Amino acid sequence: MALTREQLAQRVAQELQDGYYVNLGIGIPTLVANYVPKGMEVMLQSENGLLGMGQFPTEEEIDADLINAGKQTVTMATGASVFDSAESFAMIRGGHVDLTVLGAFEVDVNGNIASYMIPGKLIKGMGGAMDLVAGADNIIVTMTHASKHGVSKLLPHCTLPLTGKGCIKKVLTDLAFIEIKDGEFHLLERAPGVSVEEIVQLTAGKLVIPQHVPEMIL
Amino acid sequence: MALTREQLAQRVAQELQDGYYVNLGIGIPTLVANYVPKGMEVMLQSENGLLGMGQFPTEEEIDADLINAGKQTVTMATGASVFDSAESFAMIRGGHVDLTVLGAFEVDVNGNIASYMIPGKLIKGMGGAMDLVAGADNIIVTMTHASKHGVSKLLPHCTLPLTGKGCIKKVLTDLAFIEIKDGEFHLLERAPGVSVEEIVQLTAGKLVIPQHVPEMIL
Amino acid sequence: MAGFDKVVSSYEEAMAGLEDNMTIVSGGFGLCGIAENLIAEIKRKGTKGLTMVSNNCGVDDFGLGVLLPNRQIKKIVASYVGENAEFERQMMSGELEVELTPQGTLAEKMRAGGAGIPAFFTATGYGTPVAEGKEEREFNGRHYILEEAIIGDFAIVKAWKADRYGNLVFRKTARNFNPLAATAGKITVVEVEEIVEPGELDPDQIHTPGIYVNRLIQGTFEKRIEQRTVRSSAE
Amino acid sequence: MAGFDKVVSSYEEAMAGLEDNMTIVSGGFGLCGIAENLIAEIKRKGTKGLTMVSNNCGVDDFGLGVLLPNRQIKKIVASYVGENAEFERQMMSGELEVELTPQGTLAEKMRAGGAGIPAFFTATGYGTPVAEGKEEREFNGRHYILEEAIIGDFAIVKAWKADRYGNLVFRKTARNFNPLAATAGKITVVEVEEIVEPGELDPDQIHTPGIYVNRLIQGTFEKRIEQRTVRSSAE
Repeated sequence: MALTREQLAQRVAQELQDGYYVNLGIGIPTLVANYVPKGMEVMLQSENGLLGMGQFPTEEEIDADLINAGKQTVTMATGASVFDSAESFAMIRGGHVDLTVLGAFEVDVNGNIASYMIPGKLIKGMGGAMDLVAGADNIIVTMTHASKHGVSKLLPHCTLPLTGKGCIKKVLTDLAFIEIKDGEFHLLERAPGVSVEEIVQLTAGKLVIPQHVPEMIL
Repeated sequence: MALTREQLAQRVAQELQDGYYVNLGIGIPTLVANYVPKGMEVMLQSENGLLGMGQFPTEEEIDADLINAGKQTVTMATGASVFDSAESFAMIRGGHVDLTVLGAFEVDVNGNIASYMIPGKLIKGMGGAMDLVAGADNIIVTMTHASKHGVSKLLPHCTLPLTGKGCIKKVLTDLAFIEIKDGEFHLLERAPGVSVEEIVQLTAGKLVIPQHVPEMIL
Repeated sequence: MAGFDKVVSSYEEAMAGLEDNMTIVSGGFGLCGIAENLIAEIKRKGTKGLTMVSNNCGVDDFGLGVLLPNRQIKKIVASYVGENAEFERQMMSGELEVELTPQGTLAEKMRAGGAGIPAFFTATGYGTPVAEGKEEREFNGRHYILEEAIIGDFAIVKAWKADRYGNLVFRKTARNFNPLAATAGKITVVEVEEIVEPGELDPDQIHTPGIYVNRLIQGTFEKRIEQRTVRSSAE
Repeated sequence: MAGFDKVVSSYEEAMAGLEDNMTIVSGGFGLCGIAENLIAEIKRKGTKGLTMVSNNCGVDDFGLGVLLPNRQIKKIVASYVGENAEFERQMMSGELEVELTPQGTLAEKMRAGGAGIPAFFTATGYGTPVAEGKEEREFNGRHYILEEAIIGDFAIVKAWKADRYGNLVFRKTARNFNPLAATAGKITVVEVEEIVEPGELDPDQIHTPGIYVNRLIQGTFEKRIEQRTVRSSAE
């Protein structure tokens, strides 16, 4: 069965390591914070200028001067630091963030990603996404494998305007965990109960399938 | 008579305005701080990362963590701020300092300045001088008009390696106050008791002399 | 103290000299850390044809959004917009020009403007629509594009505390673009919650030195919250 | 706390992995704010062929100068040097390569290295020996040269206080190049006067966030003064 949003977050959380500085995009990536393995500590970077984002505030703790990149009220974790936006993106662009998790509309076999703009639709802007994909070595894209109409989002070439070129190496969809290398998708894991055939059918870009494709352990 | 070091500083101080942020180079420029007109306030920038440099410390006040760009122990004035070297030169390069005063070996009619290097002699480096001359709109160079051997330091073309190109507009020497524009030196004032002829004789670059050349008032 | 005293006594004085078709660099992220009263003054003045450089453009009735109904903004340079209906309408109809700029590039452009760096290379936006018309170059096998600095005729900034000399301290994530905007205005106007005497702020703890600040005013702020998100106290 | 605890227990551990021919970016201005004990450890290790990026090179028996007698430094990138006799001798004899870099450009190169900016334009050095071999370009009628970023295999940094997570606070002008060097090392090693627990430093007042810091050690410092200048108490 296709992974739920929560399960996607759960699987991404397995990629965390103790002491990681992590930037989580809006949506599913945000949920990853709920699944940090016990005994492990990660520090969340919010690109508006906060390292060490804490949980949401209680009514009493709400502070209009303390928000995350999604403009939600938050708190600070112990050992947090605050800085301006240039410093925040110096951190991101300079490759100091250990792991970035973000959503996408499409990715392709060359590691291109389209995530911010659908021509003809209202354009809201890229926010920090272009900086995040250009700056991080270690990025996990989370998205559904295909549209509701069964159109693959893992393509030979992205059709939408790009957010970044050649920067994505790992994609977790609701059906599979995939690595991108040498201009191909490599199937690493499949969602529990999902067959390799289903994945093949919904992957438009070239997909390399090893002899044994393990099921994800959640 | 040629101006003394103290008189040079005194004349430069007349160019100060209330509320000026000023960077004073090592040597004569440093003395300018002693002649800030009464009732006027200026704030001294030290390029190692201090805005609002105070006087030298007493023995009791000495703090190894508080020095100026000449590596001398200093104090902080009221309202001072401390910052890192990138911020300090952002301030300088971005043109935020109102007046910069520094010494030179040579200047020429095109506003070029040579101040850091004499080939064949020991090279110590340019420190912040190249940033200061490139960043400031308002620079006063203080120097002796000619060498001890009577060789002019105000030239048609600098002979020494440049510190900056086309950036000097005002030069105060021990003999004269001179403006540089349109590829010429313009004589503005002469030191008390110094004749225009003396100045002409010791100025190698083209010098424009107005009908009346006032004596400096010190 | 006259020389360095940046305090002005009215918002009119604070924004004096702002004229039609000028460029304003603004601090703030969403509605957090915005110069509420300086924006209100721009609305009151009715200045038109403005180019606003700001990460966002507020909501319909708050933040820079209040400058939209009277068509005061000609162009906006921002990373994320469209959070209000009038903005959407003006953008779709072509009345409002929108130059989308990646958030980090926008921050760096402001910083560069203030720091006398006319242009810099960044990997951000390489191979995307943002790179169109820009120089591309390889350094150590990676691709970068050349981005130019931004300087505004005015910068509008919200800080927490200031001394009369304009030394600024920001509070929590209301810092965001504010210290950068402060460096990038030919005239930098700052409004704060509290003004103290020079010497009261620790010189080691000043976020923006007063050299960048031209005018300073104390205001009161609504501090509207865009996404009020809470957990229950029990959690 | 293991994950973010940057504290190491010995100087040997602090500089572990430093090898011959590596590049080290160093904080400090003259003898102010230098990583005294990290420098001593480099001397003890005897690592050779080093490229040092530092505003200055210390004096004969203190600061980076102590690495000269055993010829540990192959090349120095600095803005002002020659304050010690052995340096002068090695430079004049060609044993030591010196790349003079304007002070502001040096600071900006470190910042750029840490910030993922591979190169930037600056007016500093245009038309001077510093511009040789560098691209020149005009922006808005002014001339600029292209300068490239610096990244070190190691960065050595001296801060005042840190928490165990590596969040740093600097004191007075001992800040200087230190926060920039901290961002520009593949491995950034910091020594401080005091280590406190996470949460003890005000998040708004941290100069260098811990993300830039790999190793942290508490030391004791001589803090030698280069130009002791005093006024009489009576003045």
